[in-house]
Amino acid sequence: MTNPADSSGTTYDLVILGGGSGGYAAALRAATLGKSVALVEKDKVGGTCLHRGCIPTKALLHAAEVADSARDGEQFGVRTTLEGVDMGGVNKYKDGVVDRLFKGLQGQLKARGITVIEGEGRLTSPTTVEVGGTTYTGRNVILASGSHSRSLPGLEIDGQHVIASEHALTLDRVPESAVVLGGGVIGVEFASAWTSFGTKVTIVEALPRLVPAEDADCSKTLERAFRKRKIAFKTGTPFESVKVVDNGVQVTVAGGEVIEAEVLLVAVGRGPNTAGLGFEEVGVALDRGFVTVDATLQTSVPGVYAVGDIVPGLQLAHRGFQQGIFVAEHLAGLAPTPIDEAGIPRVTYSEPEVASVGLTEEQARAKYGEVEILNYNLGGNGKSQILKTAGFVKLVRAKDGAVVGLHMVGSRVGELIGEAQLIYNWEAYPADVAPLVHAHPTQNEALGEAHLALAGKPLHFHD
Amino acid sequence: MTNPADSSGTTYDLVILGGGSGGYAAALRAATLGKSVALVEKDKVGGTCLHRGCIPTKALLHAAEVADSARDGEQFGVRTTLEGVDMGGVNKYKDGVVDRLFKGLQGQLKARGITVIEGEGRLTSPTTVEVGGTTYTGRNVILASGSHSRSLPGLEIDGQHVIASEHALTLDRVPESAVVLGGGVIGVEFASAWTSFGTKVTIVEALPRLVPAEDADCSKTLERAFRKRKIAFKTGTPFESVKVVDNGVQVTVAGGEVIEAEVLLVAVGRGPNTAGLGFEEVGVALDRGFVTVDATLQTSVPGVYAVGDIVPGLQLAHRGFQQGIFVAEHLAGLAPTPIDEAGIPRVTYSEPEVASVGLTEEQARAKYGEVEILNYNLGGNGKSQILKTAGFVKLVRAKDGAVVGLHMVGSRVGELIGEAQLIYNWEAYPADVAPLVHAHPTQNEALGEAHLALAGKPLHFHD
Amino acid sequence: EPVAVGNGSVHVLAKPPVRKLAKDLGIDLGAVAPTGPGGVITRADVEGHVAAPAAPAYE
Ligand SMILES: Cc1cc2nc3c(=O)[nH]c(=O)nc-3n(C[C@H](O)[C@H](O)[C@H](O)COP(=O)(O)OP(=O)(O)OC[C@H]3O[C@@H](n4cnc5c(N)ncnc54)[C@H](O)[C@@H]3O)c2cc1C
Ligand SMILES: Cc1cc2nc3c(=O)[nH]c(=O)nc-3n(C[C@H](O)[C@H](O)[C@H](O)COP(=O)(O)OP(=O)(O)OC[C@H]3O[C@@H](n4cnc5c(N)ncnc54)[C@H](O)[C@@H]3O)c2cc1C
Repeated sequence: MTNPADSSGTTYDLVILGGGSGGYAAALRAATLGKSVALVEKDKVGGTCLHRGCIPTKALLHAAEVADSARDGEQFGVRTTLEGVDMGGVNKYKDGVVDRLFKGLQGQLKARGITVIEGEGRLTSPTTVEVGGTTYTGRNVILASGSHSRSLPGLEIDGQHVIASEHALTLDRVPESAVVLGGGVIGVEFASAWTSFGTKVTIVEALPRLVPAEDADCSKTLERAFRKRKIAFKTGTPFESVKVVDNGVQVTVAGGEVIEAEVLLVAVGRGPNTAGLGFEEVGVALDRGFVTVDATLQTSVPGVYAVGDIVPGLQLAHRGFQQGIFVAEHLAGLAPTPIDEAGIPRVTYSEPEVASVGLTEEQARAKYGEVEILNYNLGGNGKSQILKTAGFVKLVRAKDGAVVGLHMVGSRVGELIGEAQLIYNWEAYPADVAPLVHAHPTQNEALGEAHLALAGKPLHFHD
Repeated sequence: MTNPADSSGTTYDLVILGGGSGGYAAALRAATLGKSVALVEKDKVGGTCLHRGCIPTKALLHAAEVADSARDGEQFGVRTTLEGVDMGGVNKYKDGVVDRLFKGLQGQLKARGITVIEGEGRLTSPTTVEVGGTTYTGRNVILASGSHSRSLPGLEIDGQHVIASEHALTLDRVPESAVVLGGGVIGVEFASAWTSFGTKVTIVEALPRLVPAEDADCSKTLERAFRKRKIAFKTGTPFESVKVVDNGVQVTVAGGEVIEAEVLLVAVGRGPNTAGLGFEEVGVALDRGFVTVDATLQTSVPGVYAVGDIVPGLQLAHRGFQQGIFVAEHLAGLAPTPIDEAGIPRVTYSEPEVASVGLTEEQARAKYGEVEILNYNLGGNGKSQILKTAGFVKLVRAKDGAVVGLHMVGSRVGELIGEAQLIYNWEAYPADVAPLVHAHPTQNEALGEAHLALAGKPLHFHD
Repeated sequence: EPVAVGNGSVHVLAKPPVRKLAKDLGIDLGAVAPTGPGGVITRADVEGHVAAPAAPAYE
């Protein structure tokens, strides 16, 4: 799809380096606004999220749910059996979902007249990106080169025994046992899926709790659920070393304990793809490898913007979408409202799920001093009882003010984050939500009940 | 728990006739507001919803989901089998959920100091209810006697072959075949659950479409899904007669066709429990059996209020809750905002689910003249693809105005109604929702995408 | 109208719950002076308007 004429004249409104969540969202929005766009992608449009991230992991987690459901059928009076997991079949299903969405995305890019340039791009000036000897000029450039799986110093990922998430997603078997290094979102999601498939999992996390970026109550409840699921985890336990042996790995953690397993999954975070792409040469300021930006996502080089995982902050696909859309609208002169990073919803799709938006209790105390907290236990929520899930909804409110944090743990609570997101971002008061009695029996009813309780009007309230 | 002293003096702030959703919500809220409350219940507090309605049906539907999941496991690469459904086990699970919530409710009533009076009550004056010879006096009385399964003229429910929902909920077996008379919410939910359990189901509906109270697009999509699930339905087909035979029933429908089945479930609506309870004698005006009320839910008799299924309108538990809370607050002088009936969310928990709030397209056209419609197909929604569900999100907007109707069909979309409810009731514009990019990959993202598209900013938009 | 259309872009004058609050209180948002960023009417603006209504229509 390379347009050979580009070196010899065409100037695009926008040249975007990287066709992942951030890059393609910017491209789609800019095209809708009538801009001409060149989108440079060396691999496949859709990027990490579509091909090696959000979508395949969630397909895996849904297959895991199917397995759990069959294993636990008797609890519901249904005689089901789980005979096994056919990873070939899971991968086929997973790839089918990815392919369908990939085709849809390609169709969208085409339909909106976006020029997709295949190849590895390099920033060569504030207005040019070079791809395979051809220079593409844009009135503006957006950097959206994304991120890659990081490791720890001295810990080499061999893709066989010591693997990263991209390898874990293409395994042709269910490992018998696994050590997951890192108790953040990605680590916890794989630990959950593998456990459902029958793997014996141990999570090793250096920080004192699982999902350490979440409210401490979320960590506590997730840890309780994982304990019940027999997922072993060692928090506050730094990794020391790994030895690859014949049948797997021997992982040594702080204190000297050695854990044997078939594979070690390294899920210690993702580093920005910003080295060797010409950024520094053109003067784009970096901070520990990340591209620093102002409130409009402009880099230190006027006219050059950055979106997605290369920008410090939450590494989430929909943050990339939002940033991409923001820059496209900003460049079109629409003056979009700056993005409140805390207003971006966060979901961990493990069993149980963890979902949050806004500030944790700790952050809210730091910001507002006095806060009010309301914990609504899902034990009082009919639908959650029907699903046999435990968990809670926690609301954090600035004293006499708006709801500034919503935190949830439980099966399927990730879907409640849409409502929570409106409450946080629209700065609603408990009294705004309280009169809107929620549909019975749903899980979102728990959000309603929590707001009723926080507004001083508890209905089905249980401590 | 009867207080024998009541005839001889105690005056309650509130006497409530009926301890179902409407009655107990009023009781709980009034008690929180410091009122003394007597709650009269002849059977079990919790009423239809808890014991014979919402909760047991949703437990059944979840067992159905477990069965479907095991039946379809191969699609996800998981080797599962469904060996059968053990109705004894399903009933035990279902009863376990009901019992737990029943205990919770009893605990709440007790904790808030509400006097529960066991027995059949009768309104004897605008301020008194008589129960087994004892008269209970309230400064105000709330009527909340609920509803019962209706039938058609000449169609006798024998509880064996010709059954109503309460019988269907205690069946000790999965019927081999069933005719479901009525394609409304209750009929469609049983048709869905039984089909998942292996019953051969035929729905007979006199009106031209299933879930006829919903937007026509919802009916169409649900019908398509039911066709795929091999659920037979005959719409626009009035029932004529039924003959009970040895092994079941022979149902004759308009046109003369005879359908044989093991059982006939009559789900043609619910009638108000208002006869023989003294209402008319005290002067409470009725309209076709329902209690007519003003905007504050006061009946034609000053000081006597009515809530729940006896009040014309949606027969939903959370409407009962909301009305109960409203009356309690109104009587406490809190001047609550009158309830917008259209703002009450509606969920049909079949597979797929149907969920809506606000006006249908037809209603919106009648009210606003010009409207804008946006249909977002779940084919473009990653999480829905992962769940392998089809469906859509439909938005109805007053021309250049607020979103006045949200309609959805698809597995699990019932949980998205919480967000939809805020959008409708807070009169949000598409442009209010659009900048709040939703969590990826979730189903609630489809709501976000639909608002983006309606605001003229489509992201992952597919027709 | 709580949402004004101009310059091809939609400018929201108040967040939905605040608009709803104003409506429930019977306040015309057009009569409320905005103090929020970008000319957005805040909850405090609405509440302040209730406490100290602008010059009465009659004099
Ligand atoms: C296992 C896993 C699970 C995840 N799950 C979720 C989830 O459920 N929800 C969520 O919100 N987020 C999730 N994420 C995070 C999400 O994938 C990222 O936040 C998102 O992909 C970031 O988008 P991006 O556009 O910044 O970068 P990427 O998606 O990484 O896209 C960058 C693109 O740029 C291309 N590129 C890089 N350099 C060049 C170059 N020089 N020339 C041309 N092209 C180049 C790459 O090939 C790539 O396609 C997950 C991530 C992982 C790894
Ligand atoms: C199969 C089925 C499924 C349903 N599913 C849902 C759902 O998923 N979601 C939803 O929102 N709604 C659902 N409903 C509707 C819901 O159950 C009703 O809307 C709700 O129960 C109405 O509450 P109520 O308080 O008006 O009446 P009820 O719940 O019927 O309660 C009335 C109470 O009054 C008592 N009573 C009556 N007369 C007297 C008397 N004379 N003296 C003393 N006590 C008396 C009764 O024993 C009863 O306990 C369902 C209904 C059915 C039948």
